[in-house]
Amino acid sequence: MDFILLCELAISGVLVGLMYGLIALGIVLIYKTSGLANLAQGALAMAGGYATVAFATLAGLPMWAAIIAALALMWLGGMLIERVMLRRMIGQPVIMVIMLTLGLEIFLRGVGPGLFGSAVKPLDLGIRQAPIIIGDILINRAYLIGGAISALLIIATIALFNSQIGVRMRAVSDDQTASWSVGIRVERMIAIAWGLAAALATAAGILWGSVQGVDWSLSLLLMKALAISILGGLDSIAGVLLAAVVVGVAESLATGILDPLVGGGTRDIVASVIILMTLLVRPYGLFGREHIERV
Amino acid sequence: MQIDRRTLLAGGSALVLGQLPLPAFAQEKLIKFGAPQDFTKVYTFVTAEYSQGQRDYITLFNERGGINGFKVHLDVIDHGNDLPRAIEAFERYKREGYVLVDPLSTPMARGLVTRALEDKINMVTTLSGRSDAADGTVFPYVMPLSPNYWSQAALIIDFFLKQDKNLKGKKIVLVHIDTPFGREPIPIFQALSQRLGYEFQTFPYAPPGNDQSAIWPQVRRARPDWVIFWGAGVGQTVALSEAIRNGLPLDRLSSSVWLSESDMAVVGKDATKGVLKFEAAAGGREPKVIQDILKEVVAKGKGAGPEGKVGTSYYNIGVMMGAIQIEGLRKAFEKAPNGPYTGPWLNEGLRSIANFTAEGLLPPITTTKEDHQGGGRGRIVRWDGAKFVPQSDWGAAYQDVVWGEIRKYSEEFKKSGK
Amino acid sequence: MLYRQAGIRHRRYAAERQLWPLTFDRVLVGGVVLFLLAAPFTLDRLYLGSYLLPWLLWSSAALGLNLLMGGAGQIHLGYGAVMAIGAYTSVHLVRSGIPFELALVLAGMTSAALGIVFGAAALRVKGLYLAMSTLAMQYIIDFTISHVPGISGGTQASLQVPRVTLLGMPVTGEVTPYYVALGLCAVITLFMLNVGRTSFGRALAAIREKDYAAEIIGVGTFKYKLLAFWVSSFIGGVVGAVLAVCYLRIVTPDQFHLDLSIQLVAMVIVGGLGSVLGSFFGAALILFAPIFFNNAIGTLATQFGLGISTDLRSHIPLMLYGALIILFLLVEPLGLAKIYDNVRKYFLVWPFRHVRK
Amino acid sequence: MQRTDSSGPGDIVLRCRDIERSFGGLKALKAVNLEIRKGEILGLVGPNGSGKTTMVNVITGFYPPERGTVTLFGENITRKRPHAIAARRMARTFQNLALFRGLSVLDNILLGRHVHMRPSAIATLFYWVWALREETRHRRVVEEIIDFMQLQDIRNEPVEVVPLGLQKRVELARALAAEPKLLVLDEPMAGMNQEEKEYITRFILDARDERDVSILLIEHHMDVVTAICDRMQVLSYGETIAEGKPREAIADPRVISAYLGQRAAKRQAGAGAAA
Repeated sequence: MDFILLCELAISGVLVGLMYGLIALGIVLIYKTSGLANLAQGALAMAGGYATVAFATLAGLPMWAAIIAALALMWLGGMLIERVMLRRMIGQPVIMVIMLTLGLEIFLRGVGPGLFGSAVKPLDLGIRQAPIIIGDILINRAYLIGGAISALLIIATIALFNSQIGVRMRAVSDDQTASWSVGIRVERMIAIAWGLAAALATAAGILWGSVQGVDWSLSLLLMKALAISILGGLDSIAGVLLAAVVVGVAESLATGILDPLVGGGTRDIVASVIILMTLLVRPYGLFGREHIERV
Repeated sequence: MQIDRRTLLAGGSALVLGQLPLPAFAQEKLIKFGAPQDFTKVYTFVTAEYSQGQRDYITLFNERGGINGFKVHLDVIDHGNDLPRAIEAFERYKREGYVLVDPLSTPMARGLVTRALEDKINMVTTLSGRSDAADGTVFPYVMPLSPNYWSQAALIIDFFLKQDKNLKGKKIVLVHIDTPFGREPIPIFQALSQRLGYEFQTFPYAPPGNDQSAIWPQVRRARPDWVIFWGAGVGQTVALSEAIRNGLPLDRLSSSVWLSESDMAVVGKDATKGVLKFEAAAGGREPKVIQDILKEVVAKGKGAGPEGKVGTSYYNIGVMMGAIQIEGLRKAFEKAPNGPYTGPWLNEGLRSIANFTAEGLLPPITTTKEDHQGGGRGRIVRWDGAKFVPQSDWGAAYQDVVWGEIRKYSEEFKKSGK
Repeated sequence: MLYRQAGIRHRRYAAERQLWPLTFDRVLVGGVVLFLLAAPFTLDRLYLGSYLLPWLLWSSAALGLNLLMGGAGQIHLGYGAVMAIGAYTSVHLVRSGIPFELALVLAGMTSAALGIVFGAAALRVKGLYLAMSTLAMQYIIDFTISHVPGISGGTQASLQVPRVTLLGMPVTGEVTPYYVALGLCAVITLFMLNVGRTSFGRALAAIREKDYAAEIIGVGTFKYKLLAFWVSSFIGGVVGAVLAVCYLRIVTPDQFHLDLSIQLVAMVIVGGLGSVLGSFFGAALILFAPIFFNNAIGTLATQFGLGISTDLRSHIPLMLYGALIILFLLVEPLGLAKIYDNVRKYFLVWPFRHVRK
Repeated sequence: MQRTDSSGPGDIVLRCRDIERSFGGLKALKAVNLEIRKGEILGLVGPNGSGKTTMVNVITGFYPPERGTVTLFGENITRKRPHAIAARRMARTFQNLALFRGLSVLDNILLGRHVHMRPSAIATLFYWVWALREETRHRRVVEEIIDFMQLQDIRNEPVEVVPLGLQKRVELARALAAEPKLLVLDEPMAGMNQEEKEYITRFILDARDERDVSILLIEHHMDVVTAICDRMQVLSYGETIAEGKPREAIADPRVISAYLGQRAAKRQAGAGAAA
């Protein structure tokens, strides 16, 4: 195993991981504010990708306008989902919410391909295909740009959480009743979190769509995003950043090092193994807060 | 929830709707073909176009009056790559006297093998299913009717050999989806590497292949002389994009049969110039049968889908399968015009197709009681930015190796049911 | 009266705890059982083989999962993998010449033994985290099955199920497999009904509701969580084995994917968490809704020549299926069992509507 | 049953020695000693946050203490899991009710019999052969307790629809169903009106007199404690500040200051001196 290959794999792992992280970010945002797990986050990314393609090709908008339109649409969509569905699930067992979001995923997986056709749709952001070569190391341009944008968005979200509105959202995540009593509009904060999560999913959908084309398989990014959010801690936004890099690099190196040994695509289960290990060793993730149960 | 009239009404009407009888064709005699296919899950990349071609050809056939007063009814339904649904469709077809089933999905074809054999219903496994089903003595009712993956692999290697004159010391790598389908061609590549002296290496990626970021840097560092990428749908477009992004020479890159014009459009029509693939049926609108369909079906507004798709690779594969199925039907009528019109009856026909080319769409297909593959012929084509251009004549390669594998696995199936 | 509670007096505790105290319910259950027993003689083979048989099997699996999710409150998103273990174990055993009766038990044991590993995660975490860890294990088991040729059957990755006999009867055609499934389903159903009235079931319910309070009254949560996983996985393994032998007849790795697990969870929830009857309703709905929508839309499209694209036509059932799950959770989170119960109560207390709870 | 009024060492039901436990930096219990003798009702009182519930949690096995030992009937149970302790005939009720929603009152009380039953999946499958007789036998015991606690009318109601005061009674019934030798009651009268309090008080006394059980009672209501407890122990900031007969203990100036603040204590002391 040569060193340069390792470097290349590590770099692409970091970049791809950050792109996964964008989806994980939405999961963490929603969990942090409302305590619900959104397993439809991958499907939201897919829907965002489809929306962008639809605005660009069917409505004939230029790409930048299509992106803005899709972001806006999905923001509203996210808030609508919260308003119509999730708000009614408060107080229901966890499994109900899990099933609801899985139902949503099934539904969205029908809508996108059903309306726009099931063949892979191109989504061209105008990123050139030619590789960047530094020394002997090749860097994949598409992932470099995608990873950079993802990192920026993640950092921007962390910054947002330190701003005034962020403080309110954090308060909501700490204690809904207490936030209510000091005049924070809890419902609005949760709705904003959903809107933001859907918009972030759309951003991820667009980036991934430009890398792989838009089709139903975008919804499969969920598993990686789950691994990241669990590793980082479901209620830690900053955790996403580090966990994304860890998961990305682990997957990349597993492909490079383990695959030749076992003769199979181990990448498939890296995310699963990370989830399992995290839950067994440190259930609340690297940066998550442990909840102590009171009797 | 409160029970009220609305709930009851909704439930009741839903119950009634699902059980409507088959569409009543005007007192025509029908031969029934079933096409439970995957429109919603894994095979979405091909099914819509394939089905369009298949239906258009059958419409053409029916428009021209059918055969012996019979027309063909093709029932198209989604099985979503879910076995209970495929089984339900199969059993329904069995009951309603269908003589042929075309599931177009490797897992479904595998799952239905025992039923097809027991119930004597012809199961067409176009470019899918078990490769060893080519052995008609073991799988009398399973009909690949198209070059299996082993034949495709052999032809691809044969093409490389013709280009380089000698493969000794060359390196060929296979980037494949990590499923039984992706792993299937490996024995052929290995067998041929012993015979031809090339070095062979594999790179599996996780299904469905939407993320291959860590594979291609390794492929690049392996410095291969030829790269074969073996997947389907999104795995193919991603493989292509990644090959480009990693700066691999595209004219030394070949795919199996599952690469289409729309894949090229996704990655970029010009960016993908030079890519090779295996072809089982001629693409484009030039073949006479496609022209006929355009004139007699599409122009009359009876086309099964958007006109723009007519003549694409997968559409033509659909036409090819429609044509071969109908040819089998013709042969069955030749042999026994008065029926009984059952699975075994059609089986006789499907197994005696001789030199059928569908008026130039296909390489000559000849099936026998032993050979359900039809000869394993195909050719290699190259993408020129607008269409796939043939690089070789129709032909088959290393059928001795291919049949060696076929016999090995069909024997195993016969002996131990693997 | 047939359908009244009034006037029924119990003199023994056993009588009060019987399964169906109402005459009406007993008649209904008897009728259903009779219908199921007579089905092979009265019903078309199609309905027997591709509706009733899978329905019984999926209901059995849903019941096994319901013991864990509804009974003990432990989420399991990897039940498909548990069934896969049972299916593969039994098929390998049967192929190596071990009698089917024994293979069934061993399949259950193997599933249970590996199912405990899922359960071990449950001791560390609960709720969402447990869902995640079982999900991860589903992937890992899928991966193992499809990547170990010795398990999956090599290059073709399929294993035909040889003809087997159960208690001397060859399990072929439609009738015998149907009775095997019916027998299995009956045993599991009785077990699940009894869970509702024994100390075992109460202990699980205690863990489900408040595990710390369960501890304090003497229920070892550690032991009982594992036991719940054990029993549930055992059921899953046996159902997986019967599924392979009686219905699928050939096993391939794709048959037990995450989709199956999600399908089963949907059955349990749409049917009603913890409800035995609900598992049957849920299995019917989730199993047949896609087929039904598909056939209905297909018929509509050809009958009335709906001018919609193939893509849309084939995806509408998927949307309806997703929407159905969402609607159920929003409108009646307690599932079909609750709806049935509402109807039943309506008649039970009629004409005194105000007595309804 | 007749109460024996001796206090030999064999009659110690529960003995806690030097119990220490902290949460984060906060020391919730500092070297607390506690003893319950056979047949007595010991009142454990103290202001909010004085460590009463923590003490109960240590005794019942929820939090293992950092230092110290807990002995039940002469057996060291310090690091045993709660269910193992429950099997040694200790039962408990909770400050904020811990009934099992979704189960009927009857099933909740039957669960109290868990330690006496042999639950098994096989027996469940073969209910008519193996489980039915056992269920019936324990049902008799439970019905007796239902009569004793006067819960006949709500026997088959789901427990969550029962009024709060009755729920407390159901929880007490569940604890009694275990036929405990030691009963730990964590604020059984919280949130009750006078009438309900009187009811519960009577049940507690009857339980002690008729069912041979020693009781550790944690309570806020001083009137109840002084009325029914044999002895009383007062905690403040994790330390025992007074112990003894109820009337004496509440007169202790440290107790008064803990409850009413320093100034009030002085005033009371001054008033006492003047008198």
